[in-house]
Amino acid sequence: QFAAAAPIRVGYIPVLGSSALFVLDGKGWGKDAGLDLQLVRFTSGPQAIQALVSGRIDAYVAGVLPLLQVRARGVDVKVLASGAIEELSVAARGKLAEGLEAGDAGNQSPTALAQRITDFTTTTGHKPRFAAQPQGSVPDTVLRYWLKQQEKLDLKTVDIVGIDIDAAQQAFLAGAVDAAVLREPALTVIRRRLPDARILANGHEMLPDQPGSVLAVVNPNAPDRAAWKNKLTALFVKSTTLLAEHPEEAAPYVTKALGGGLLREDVIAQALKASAHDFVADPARIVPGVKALQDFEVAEGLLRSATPVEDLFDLTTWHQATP
Amino acid sequence: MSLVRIEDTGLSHDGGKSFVFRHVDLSIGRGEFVAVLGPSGVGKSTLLRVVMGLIAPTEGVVKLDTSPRQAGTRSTALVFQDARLMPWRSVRQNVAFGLEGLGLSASERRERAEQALRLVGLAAEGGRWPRQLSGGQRQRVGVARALVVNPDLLLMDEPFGALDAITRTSLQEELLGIWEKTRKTVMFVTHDIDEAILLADRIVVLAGSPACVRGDLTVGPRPRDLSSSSRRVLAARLRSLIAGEDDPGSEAWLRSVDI
Amino acid sequence: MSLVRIEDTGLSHDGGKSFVFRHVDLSIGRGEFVAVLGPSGVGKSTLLRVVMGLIAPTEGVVKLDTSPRQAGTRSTALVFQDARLMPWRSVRQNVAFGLEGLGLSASERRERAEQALRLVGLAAEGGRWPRQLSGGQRQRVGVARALVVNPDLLLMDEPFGALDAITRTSLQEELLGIWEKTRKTVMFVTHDIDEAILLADRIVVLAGSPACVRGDLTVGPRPRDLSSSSRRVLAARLRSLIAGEDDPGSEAWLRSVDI
Amino acid sequence: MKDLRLGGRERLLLGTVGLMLLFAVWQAVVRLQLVPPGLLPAPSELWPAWMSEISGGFWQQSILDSLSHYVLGLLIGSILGNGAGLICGSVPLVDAATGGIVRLLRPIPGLAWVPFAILWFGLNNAGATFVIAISVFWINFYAAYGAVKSVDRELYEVAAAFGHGSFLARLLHVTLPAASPGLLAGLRTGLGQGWMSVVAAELFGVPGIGARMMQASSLLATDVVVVYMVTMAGLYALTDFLFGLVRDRLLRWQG
Amino acid sequence: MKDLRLGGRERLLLGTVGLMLLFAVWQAVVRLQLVPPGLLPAPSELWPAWMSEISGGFWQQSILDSLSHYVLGLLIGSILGNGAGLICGSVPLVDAATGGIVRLLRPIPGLAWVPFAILWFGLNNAGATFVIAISVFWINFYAAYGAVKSVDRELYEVAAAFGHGSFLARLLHVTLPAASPGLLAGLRTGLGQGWMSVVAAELFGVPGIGARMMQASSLLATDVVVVYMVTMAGLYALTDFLFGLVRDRLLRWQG
Ligand SMILES: Nc1ncnc2c1ncn2[C@@H]1O[C@H](COP(=O)(O)OP(=O)(O)OP(=O)(O)O)[C@@H](O)[C@H]1O
Ligand SMILES: Nc1ncnc2c1ncn2[C@@H]1O[C@H](COP(=O)(O)OP(=O)(O)OP(=O)(O)O)[C@@H](O)[C@H]1O
Ligand SMILES: [Mg+2]
Ligand SMILES: [Mg+2]
Repeated sequence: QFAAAAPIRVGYIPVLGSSALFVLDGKGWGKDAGLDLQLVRFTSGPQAIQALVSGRIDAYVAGVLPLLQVRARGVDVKVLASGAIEELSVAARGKLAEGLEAGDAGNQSPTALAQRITDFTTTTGHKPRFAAQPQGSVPDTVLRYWLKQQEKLDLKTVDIVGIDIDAAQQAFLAGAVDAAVLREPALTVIRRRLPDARILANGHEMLPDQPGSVLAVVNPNAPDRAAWKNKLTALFVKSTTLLAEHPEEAAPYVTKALGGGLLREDVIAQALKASAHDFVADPARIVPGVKALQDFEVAEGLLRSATPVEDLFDLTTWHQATP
Repeated sequence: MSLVRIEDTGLSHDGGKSFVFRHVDLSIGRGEFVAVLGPSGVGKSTLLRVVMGLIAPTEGVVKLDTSPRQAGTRSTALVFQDARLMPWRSVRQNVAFGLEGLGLSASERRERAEQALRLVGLAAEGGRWPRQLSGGQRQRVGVARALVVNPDLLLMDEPFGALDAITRTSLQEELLGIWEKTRKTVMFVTHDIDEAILLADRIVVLAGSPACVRGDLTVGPRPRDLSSSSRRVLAARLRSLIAGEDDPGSEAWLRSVDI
Repeated sequence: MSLVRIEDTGLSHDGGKSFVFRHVDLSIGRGEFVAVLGPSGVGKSTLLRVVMGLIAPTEGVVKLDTSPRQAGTRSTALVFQDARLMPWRSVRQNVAFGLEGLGLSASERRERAEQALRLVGLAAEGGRWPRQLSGGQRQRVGVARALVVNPDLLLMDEPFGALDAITRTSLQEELLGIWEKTRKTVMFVTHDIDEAILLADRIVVLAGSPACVRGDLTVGPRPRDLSSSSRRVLAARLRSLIAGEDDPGSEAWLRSVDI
Repeated sequence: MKDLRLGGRERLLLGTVGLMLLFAVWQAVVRLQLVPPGLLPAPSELWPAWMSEISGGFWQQSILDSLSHYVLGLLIGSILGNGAGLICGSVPLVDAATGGIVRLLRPIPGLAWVPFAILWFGLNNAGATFVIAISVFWINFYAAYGAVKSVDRELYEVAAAFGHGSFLARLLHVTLPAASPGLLAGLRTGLGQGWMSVVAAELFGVPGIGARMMQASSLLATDVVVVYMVTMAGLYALTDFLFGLVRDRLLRWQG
Repeated sequence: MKDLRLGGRERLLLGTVGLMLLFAVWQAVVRLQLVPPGLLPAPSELWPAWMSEISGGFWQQSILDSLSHYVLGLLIGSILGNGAGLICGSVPLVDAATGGIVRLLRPIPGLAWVPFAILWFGLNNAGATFVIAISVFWINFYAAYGAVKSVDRELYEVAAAFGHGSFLARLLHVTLPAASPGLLAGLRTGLGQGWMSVVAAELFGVPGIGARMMQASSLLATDVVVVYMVTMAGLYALTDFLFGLVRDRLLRWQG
C-alpha cells in the first residue's frame, strides 16, 4: 500500500513514560506490521508541540495537557492511548524530608504536611522551595493541584519555582530547593545519589490516575492515517501491557533509547519495576484527571477558557485495538 | 586646449560658512610643468584633491581634458603628501596598486613596479612592509606608485619633502628627465621655492584666507642656475608673495614673465 | 660633562644579522645644538629613538645625564618625523599631552599649550581634530608638543620638513631664540644642509651601510650668512660626505673645525 | 568617492519604512496562511494580546524584573570582559598563561553554566545575572582583545616619549582611546547578546520577560510570546539607540 | 616600551601551566567537598566516563554529527554576517533602511528561533545548522559593521586616485583588507559562539554533542556532561588554534 510506505514520524520526549514506544520500536514490531517508524526526540514539550503544529510529526508520545491547547488552536489531534499514569512524584530532601521513611511513598495527611511545612519555615526562617517547570507546564499544574486540592494548603506557604527540567534536578541535588517534582528514571538516580532524599508524595497521591504520556495522532481522520493508526495503537497497547507485566523484558530497549550508555540496565530495570503498575493504556482512565487539571488551570487563571476534554480523546480505536 | 581648467572654484569644509580657497581660476596646458607654492595650511593639498576629483568643489567647476589613455596607463595619478601607503601591502604591491585593473599580466605589473622602485632607489626594499620603511623611503614609494601608471596628468603633493639633498636632487633629475621625454602635464605642490624654480615652467602662488591665486609666474629656459641674479630676484618675489606681503594691486604679478 | 654619550652603539632589527648603524660614538655637551645629516633610510630616526630610549640598542650603551628637572618640565622630548598626533585628542589636547602628570593645574596646562600653539602659528586651530589639519599644520603641532614641556634635551626629527619657506624661517628663528635664551641641548635631524648650517653648532653626518659617523664638523659663530664662501665650501663638503663620495680615510673630517 | 551622508531624519524615515515593510510581509505571510496557523500570530493580533498583558500588570512587572538582571549582568559582563580583554591583549605574559584556560571555558554554553549558577548563587536574581554576564563577558573579551592587538604601535612610542611610558599610562592614554572603536563595537554586540541571554538566564524560575515567554510558550500562547519578543526588541532598540548617541559622541574624532 | 615578546614554545608552556593550575584547583575543590557531591565530577573521574563513551561509539558519533552542523552553521553565519555587516557598514542607504529591522531581529534568542527552524527546515540537520548560523551571524555582523566604520577614510582617497574608486574596488582594495583585523576578531568570537549554540541547536533531537550532553544532563550523569564540555573545549581550542595560524599569516603586515 502506498501510504504505508511513507515514514511515520513519531515525536517523543525521553522519559520513562514513553517506554511503550521504545519497546515497540526496539522489538521491531513496527517493521513487522509494515510501519516505517521514524522516532524524533525532543527535549521539551513546547518544541514537540511546535513540530506538531507545523506538521513536522505525525504522531506524538508525551504529556497530554499541551494537546488541549493545540486543539484549541484548531489543529485536529486525538489521543488514541495512554502510555503511563501517575508519573510525577514530589521528592524532598534535608529538613523537609526529616523523619520520613526510605521507600515510604509519602502518605502525608494534609495536617501532617501542613505541620511539616510550618516546622520547616520556623526552623529555617524561610518557606520551603519546590522546583517544578514553568507555570502552565504539567508538573507545575500537578504540583499546585496536589498542594491546593489534595492537601488543602495555602499556596502562599510554599515557594514554587518554575525551572527547566535539568535545572530542577540540579537545583535539587545542589540543595538550592527543598523539594522537586520529578519522574523516573531521575527519581531512581537521585535516590542513589542522595540517600537522605524522600518521596513526599507519589503520583497517585498527587492525583489519582494522574495523566502522563499519551499516544496522539495528528489529523487522525485523514485518509493516509487510517492505514496505520489502528496498527500503531494496537502495538502501543501491546507494549504497554508488556511493560506492566514483564518490565524486566523491556529493560534493554528502554535502556537503549533512554540511557544511551549513560544508565546501567539494572537502574532502568529497577525504575521500570517501580512503576510497572503505572503503565496503563486505557485512555479513558485519564479523562477525569485531564478534566480536573484543566478546570484547575482555568480556576487559577492560567487558561482563559476550557476546551471540551472529550473531543481530545478517541476511545474507540483503543477498544478496537484491545483484544 | 588646456588639460586642466579650474574655473572660479571654491571649497568649504562647513558647507559655505568659511572657505579654504575661493575664486580660484587656473588653466594648465598640456605638457606644462606647474609648481604650486603657498604657506602651510593655505589649501594646496586641498586644491590637488579637487583637481583629482577626490572632493567635489563647493563652487565652480574643474574640467580635465585627459586624452584617451594608452593601454597600461591611467589618465591621472597623485602623490600624497603623507605617502599613504596601504599598510597591508608590501612595498612592491603598493607600487603596483595603480596597475591593477589595467589588464596587465602579473609579471608585467611586477616588472614595471620593480623598474619604478629602481628609479626611486628602493629596488632592495620591494618585499618589505610599509612599517619597516623610514619616512623618506615611504615618500619615495608614494612617488613610484604614481610614476608607474604613466599618467597624462601627474599631481604631486610635496613629494620630496622628507628627502635628503642627495636623494632629492637625484629624484628631481629623474622627474625632469621623465618630463622632458614624455612631456606629461605636472602639477607640483612644494614649499621649497628653489625646488619650484628648478623644476617648473610656471609657478602659481596661493595665498590669503580664503586663498586665491596671488601670483602666476613663468620661469625661463632650462637648465637653471639658482645662483643667477635673476633667479634670486624671482625667489625674493615669490617669498614676498607667499608671505602675502606685497599685494599685487593690479594683475601685474599674474602672468608676469621672468627670464 | 656631556649630556648625551653614545658609546660604540649599534642597532639591528633582525637580532644581529644586519645592522642599521654600528660602532656609533657620539657625545653631545650640555647646551650644544647638534644637527644630524644623512641620506634617506640611513638610520637618523632610529638613532633618535635609541637616544630617547624608545628602542634599546643591540650593541653598546647610551647614557643621558639630564639634570633633575624643574617643576612642570620633562628631561627629554621628541618631535617625530611624521607628527604622530593622537587622532582622538584635539590639537590643544595633543600639545598638552606631555604636560599631563607633571602636577600642573588644568588651566596652567591649557595656558602653556595655547602659548606653544601661538609660537607655531596655530592659535586658531586649537579646537580642531588632527584629521582637520594640513600636513604642515600637523608637523607644527608636533613641534609645539615637544617645546611645551621645556625639556633639557630636545630631539627633533625633521621638524620643519613639510613647511613652506616663510613658516619654516619663522620657526627656525623661534627655535634659535628659545635655544639662545635657555641653552637647551638640541639634537636636530634634518635632510636640509642649509638648515643644518643655519642652526647648528655642530653637524654630524651619518652615512654608509651599516651607518656610522662619517663626519663631525663644527660650524662658526652666528649669525650665519649662507652665501658666504666658507659656508658654501662647508655645504659642498657635507654634500660629498652624505653621498659617501669622499671616504675620510683618516680622522681628518671628524672634529675638523670650520670658521 | 560617493560618500552619501544621511541626516538623522532621513535615517529615521528609512528605518521606519524598512520596518513597515517587514511588518507588511509578516502580515501577508500569516494572512495567506503560508505558515500553519497557531505558530506565528499576525502583527495585527499582537495588540489585543499586549493590552491584556498590560492590564494584568504582567508586562510592566516582567520588564522591571528583566531589566534588573539585564542591566546588572551587562554591567558586570562588560566591565570584566573589557578588563580581561585589555589585560590579556596588553600583557603577553598574562595572555600566554590564560590562553589555555580561555579556550577551555569559552565554548561552554550558557545553559551549561546554569548548574554552577544554581550552586554558587542559588535560584535567584544573582544566578540569572551571572548567566547574562557570562555571555556578555566573552563578546567583550574578544572584542577588547582584538582591538588592543590592532592598536598602532607607533602611538606607544609617543606616549613613552612624553612621560606616559608606564603600563597604566599607556593603557589610559593610548590603548583605551585607540581601541575605543573596537571596544564600543564589542559593547554594542554585548547589548544585544545580553537580551538574547535573558531567556536562558530566566530558565531558573527567576521572574522576568524570559520566564513569562516560556510560560506563554508552554501554554502555546504564541501571541503573548511574540508580544514579549517585540518588547525585547523595543527595549534593545532603545538601549542601542542611546548607546549609539554616547558612541557617536565618544568617536567624534573619527569624523 | 617593555614589549616583552614570547616565543611559540614559551607561550605553549605558559598556557599548559595555566591549564594545569585550573585542573589542580578543580580537583582540590571536588576532593575537599567544596561542592556538593554529584554536581561536579573531579577531573580524575572524567577518564573512565570518557572511555566508556568511546567504547560505546557515542563519542565519535556525536563529534561527527555536531561537527557537521557546526562547520556548516559557522560557514553560513560567518559569510552572511560578514557580508551583511560589510554592506550595511559601507552603504549608508542600506544601513539606514535595515537599521530598524536589525534592531527588531537582533535580540531574538537562539531558543526562540527553534520553532522557526522546525517550521522552515524540519527536524533535521538543516534546522540545527540554522540555529547555529543565526547566533554566529550577529557576532560577525556587528564586528564587520564596526570594522568597516573604523576604516581610515584617507585610504579610500588613495583607492579613488588609482582607479579603484568603484564600490566593488573600494570594498576589495580598502574595506576588506583595512577591516581585516576586526573581521578576523569577529570570526574568532564566532568560532566560540558557534560551539556555545550547538547545545541550543540540538534541542530538537538532532543528534550530536549538544543532544548527548542534554541527555546526560537529564539523567544527572554529570561526568559525561563534563566529558562533552571538555570535548567541545578541545575542538574549539583546535579550531581556534588553526584559525590563529591563518590569522597571523593574514595579519603579518601588522607586525
Ligand atoms: N621595523 C623595521 N624592520 C626592518 N627594517 C626597518 C624597520 N624600521 C626601519 N627599518 C629600516 O632601517 C633603516 C633606517 O630607518 P630610519 O627610519 O632610521 O631612517 P632615516 O635615516 O630616518 O631615513 P629618512 O630620512 O628617510 O627618514 C631604513 O633602511 C629602514 O628601511
Ligand atoms: N576636514 C577638514 N575640516 C576642516 N578643515 C580642514 C579639513 N581638512 C583641512 N582643513 C583645513 O583646510 C586648510 C587647507 O588644508 P590643506 O591640507 O589643503 O593645506 P596645505 O596648503 O596643503 O598645507 P601644508 O603645506 O601644511 O600641507 C587648512 O587650514 C586645514 O586646517
Ligand atoms: Mg598639504
Ligand atoms: Mg627618518
